[in-house]
Amino acid sequence: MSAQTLITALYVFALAAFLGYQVISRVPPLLHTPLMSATNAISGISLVGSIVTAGAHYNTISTILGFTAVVCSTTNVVGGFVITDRMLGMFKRKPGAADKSKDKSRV
Amino acid sequence: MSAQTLITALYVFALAAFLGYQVISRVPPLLHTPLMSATNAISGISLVGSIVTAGAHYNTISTILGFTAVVCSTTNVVGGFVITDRMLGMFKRKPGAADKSKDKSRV
Amino acid sequence: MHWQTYFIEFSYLLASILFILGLKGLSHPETAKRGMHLAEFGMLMAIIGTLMHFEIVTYTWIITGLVVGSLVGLAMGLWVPMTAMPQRTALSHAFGAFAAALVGISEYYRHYGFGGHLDKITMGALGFEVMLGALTTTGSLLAFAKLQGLVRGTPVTYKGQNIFNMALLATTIGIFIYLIVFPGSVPLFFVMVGLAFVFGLLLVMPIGAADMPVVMSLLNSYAGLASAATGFVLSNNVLIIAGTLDGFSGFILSILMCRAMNRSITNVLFGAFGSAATASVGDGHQGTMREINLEDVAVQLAYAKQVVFVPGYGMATAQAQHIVRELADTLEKRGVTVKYGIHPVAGRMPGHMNVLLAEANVPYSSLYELEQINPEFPATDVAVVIGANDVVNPDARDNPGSPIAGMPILEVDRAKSVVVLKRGQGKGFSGLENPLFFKDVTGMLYGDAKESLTRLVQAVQHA
Amino acid sequence: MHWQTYFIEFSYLLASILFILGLKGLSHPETAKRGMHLAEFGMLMAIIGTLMHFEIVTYTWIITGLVVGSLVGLAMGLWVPMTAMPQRTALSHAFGAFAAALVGISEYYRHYGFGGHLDKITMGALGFEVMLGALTTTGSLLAFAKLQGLVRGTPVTYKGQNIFNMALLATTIGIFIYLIVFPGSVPLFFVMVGLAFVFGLLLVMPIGAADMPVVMSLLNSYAGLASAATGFVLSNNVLIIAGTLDGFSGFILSILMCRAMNRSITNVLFGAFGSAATASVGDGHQGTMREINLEDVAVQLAYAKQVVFVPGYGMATAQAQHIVRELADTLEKRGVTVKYGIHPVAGRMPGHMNVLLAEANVPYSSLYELEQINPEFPATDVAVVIGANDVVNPDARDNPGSPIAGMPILEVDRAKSVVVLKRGQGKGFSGLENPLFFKDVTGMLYGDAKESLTRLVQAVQHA
Ligand SMILES: NC(=O)c1ccc[n+]([C@@H]2O[C@H](COP(=O)([O-])OP(=O)(O)OC[C@H]3O[C@@H](n4cnc5c(N)ncnc54)[C@H](OP(=O)(O)O)[C@@H]3O)[C@@H](O)[C@H]2O)c1
Ligand SMILES: NC(=O)c1ccc[n+]([C@@H]2O[C@H](COP(=O)([O-])OP(=O)(O)OC[C@H]3O[C@@H](n4cnc5c(N)ncnc54)[C@H](OP(=O)(O)O)[C@@H]3O)[C@@H](O)[C@H]2O)c1
Repeated sequence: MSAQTLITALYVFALAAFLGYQVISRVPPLLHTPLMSATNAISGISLVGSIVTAGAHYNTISTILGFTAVVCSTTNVVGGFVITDRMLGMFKRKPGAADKSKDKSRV
Repeated sequence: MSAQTLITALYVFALAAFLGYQVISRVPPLLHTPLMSATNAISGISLVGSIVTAGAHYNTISTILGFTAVVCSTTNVVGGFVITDRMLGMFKRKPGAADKSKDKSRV
Repeated sequence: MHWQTYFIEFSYLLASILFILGLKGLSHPETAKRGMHLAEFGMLMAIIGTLMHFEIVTYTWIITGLVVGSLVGLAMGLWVPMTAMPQRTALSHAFGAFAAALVGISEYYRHYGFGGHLDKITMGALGFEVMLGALTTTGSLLAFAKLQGLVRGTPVTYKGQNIFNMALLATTIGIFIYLIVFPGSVPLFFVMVGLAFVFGLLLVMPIGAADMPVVMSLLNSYAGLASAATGFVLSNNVLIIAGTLDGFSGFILSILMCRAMNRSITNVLFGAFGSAATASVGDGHQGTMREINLEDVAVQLAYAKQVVFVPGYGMATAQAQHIVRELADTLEKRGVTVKYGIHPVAGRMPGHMNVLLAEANVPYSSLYELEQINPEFPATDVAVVIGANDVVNPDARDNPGSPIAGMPILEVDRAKSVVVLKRGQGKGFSGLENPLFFKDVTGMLYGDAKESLTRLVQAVQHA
Repeated sequence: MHWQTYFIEFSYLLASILFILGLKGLSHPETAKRGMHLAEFGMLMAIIGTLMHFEIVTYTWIITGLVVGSLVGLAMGLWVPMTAMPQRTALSHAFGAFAAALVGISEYYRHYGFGGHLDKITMGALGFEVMLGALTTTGSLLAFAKLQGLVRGTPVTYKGQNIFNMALLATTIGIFIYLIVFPGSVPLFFVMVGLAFVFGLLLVMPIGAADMPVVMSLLNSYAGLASAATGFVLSNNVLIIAGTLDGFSGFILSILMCRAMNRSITNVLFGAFGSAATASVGDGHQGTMREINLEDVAVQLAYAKQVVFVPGYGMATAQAQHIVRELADTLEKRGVTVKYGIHPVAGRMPGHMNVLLAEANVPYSSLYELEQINPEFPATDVAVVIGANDVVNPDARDNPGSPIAGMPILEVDRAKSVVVLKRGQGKGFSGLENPLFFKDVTGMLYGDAKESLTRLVQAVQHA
């Protein structure tokens, strides 16, 4: 990696850090649990790294490692998003539609 | 400029845009005028472009253009920051220290 | 990469971070000053870094430019009165945008003046830079002239104006696209630049002085985007970041203003608001204004429990902020609670009233925003309207037909009694009649705000 | 550049933007769901983009991996009960971090297994990635085991523990630095990885189950940073962005928790809080607990004007959220105003109570935060403490000597009367005695929360 790339990477990192701070600190306590599972799912983005490792046949070991990585990250992504949706489906402003939401919270 | 550079530039732009939105929208009306002059001063950063143009002797015209640009941007930077400080110096929570602040607001 | 390059790059990264921290600081008056110092330090770093740039062969012009610029800037910074802020801002947008345009032009010229070449992407960015820069320059200059009163502030309109402007814009963009494909056609480039300069003027011409603040904020964001575009051309991140931040602050402010005036941006840009056409609207209002004499006002104030001052553009023109505070002090000495109700678009720029009152050492803890003060009016004995008009116009609330219907107002008419300080029958920026002046609770105290207030202070002291 | 590369790059850019928008959506329950859909779409785009990567020669493993992962994930997502969220989160951190570590290892291996070469910068980033990934993996697994009760939750401490850990960490970092200089020494690399795995365990061992939430959030941010590091290694921006966002959310949450418990991160990490040592603190409190019988409580509730429920960890363990709502409904039918007071660190993870009550279809409009509900207690007839303890411990407010002194609490003792539902003499997570239980206003209703509440519902219906 050239120093130039490193520097732009640092820019992206710095900006993302600020942004993360700003955005996250605006999430109300009410939604902290969904927030946890959401960020979890999003960090499953390491999947993109894993996929290449699993698909580009560098060597058997790499492929195995890559495959395992793909499984792990995918689990995070799918699991994380499903749970988040499930939780968010449960948050209701007014009562009513109770049963509907219950179904939601299970599916 | 290579497509790669363009893309990272776009990342920086996108992140900065979000960040700008987040940060600016948190500035209270009380400070909107200082905000205007502050961003003004900051945007004087185009100075860094002007300086190179003025200093690297590409050709006479470029140098002239660069020189003018340097003058303009510097005016913005200095003027903007001085005024912002002046204004901010005027904002007091409690009365008292009235005169002190008045001096500040003049210096 | 030499160590210089590293140094430069890191100074830029540091600068970007410091700029962001600086703006974050502005989220509270306590932290604002420190924030600005950070930003200033960041700027210094960026400049020092740039001076190490390997392409630089001679420093004469750089130094001269820096010195001249600093002197001019310092002069402006120190001596521009707070009331002239709008003009100053307009002018500095012009400068900033002009700088961006010039850098872009020289970039283009140094390549094609000497048979060089620019790739499509760079050319695209460069085109944006130059066009935005050019139109913002002339636009801001005209805005400055209107605000400063060098040219008449009233909107200049003529038949088919919008069509003509659109046509011009289309041509410019057309040329721009052509240039991306054939960047080599130098004359066309300069035609484009010229057209952009002209377009800036045409854009601002039809807009009335009162709408300038909105336009200015827009120009502000254009100027910012121009810098950002420069960043793309020189692939310089700090330029992109700073430019974008600037662009967004301008954009957000203009949105806020429009919302507070509840008008749409398009209406501001093409509505030619405040032109003779609309100025007549709402005239012929029935009823009589009750003039009230100074002594009565003095007594009312002196024996009130709570008084709310509602300053407006008139306070700015009358430069009455200091005397307003004097009056407040006198009243507070007598045990009267004094509060200030600040409308988001009172005056002629965002936060206008706040700055003026701050200048007069009014603690910001006693400045109240719309939402905070409106509930207080029923419990207020006297609401003193100091050169405000539209922001206290009950029509906005009561009369759906009014052009400013729905604009949130300071509901002074809910107070036990209202005193309006104005010079005469003058209308507000919206050019609308104000029913408030005809209500029974309202007493009109004619005369320049400053004079009236000065006399009030004495009267109160003897009351 | 081929069109694929463009497509990939733009899918990544889009994904980054959508992720940010997604998290922004979480700033309000109304917008949250939409936000998540955006994020999900972003993820899809990123994956599709990646599948076009030119280095990919065979899809068998990719597809298999995606399918298997999706199935496992789906299963987890659908069947994990809300009360098991903390464990689930811990486990998924382990997965995420493990993936990052593996990618790092394979990157290293494919270069040095075959006499390739990595430059210092990449090696540095890679080292971070692998180390963070490894220690987070084992750490999170241990956290999971403790939370799930697979291993005893009590802190495991021994003399010189911290020194030993520090020494180990130092060694690991030493090797890391050596590797940056001489990246070629493959065995050392794997030693470093091994040490990192071990260190993860040692880090979490001394921490009690109750402190896990804080630790988990920290591990969360490590996992995030690991992904970010991966981004540096592959110079892939979307990885950097997503990783950083994740890292920050974890960090901020842990800070919030510590603040709400008012403890310092270091105290959490090295304090071995909740271990036998501190558990005894504050014992030997004088006074008697007044047991109250169910019928009396029922009557109190039935004829109260306002009742505030204060749920805590006990409600979670008892799975009592649904029956709580039933009781609330019954009371509301009788015209009683029912509110819920939610302490930021009630339960065992941030927002724990909110999710559980939401699951039981309690509208979030009737969940009140600390600041909102505390002023209400004086006007509250009955405050029902459902398996909460520390978050209602008046010592935090009154007794500066208490280990939790200064931790903001729900001031139920200000209510006209307090009913505490708990099984027996059990202590809260802090292991402290709770003076609230000895106050005159307080009546203890012993028994599992769920049972007590079920019986209460019937009793109220007949009251
Ligand atoms: N703040 C912003 O950012 C912004 C931006 C764009 C537009 N605007 C518009 O500007 C307007 C601001 O409303 P406003 O109520 O503050 O001001 P206004 O509606 O423009 O009214 C100003 C009033 O002050 C009086 N006045 C002028 N000079 C005076 C003096 N020397 N002494 C005493 N009175 C004087 C005028 O009446 P006489 O001539 O009879 O004295 C006039 O009625 C709003 O309509 C707003 O939409 C504001
Ligand atoms: N939320 C977070 O993010 C977080 C993170 C880290 C630490 N913590 C800590 O966790 C604690 C949370 O406080 P808290 O008041 O919610 O809970 P707590 O202080 O842990 O007390 C739980 C109470 O519930 C009772 N209980 C347990 N099972 C029960 C059942 N089945 N039925 C009825 N009662 C039952 C226990 O008494 P019996 O055994 O007698 O029934 C105990 O007194 C705080 O100290 C906080 O600092 C929270």
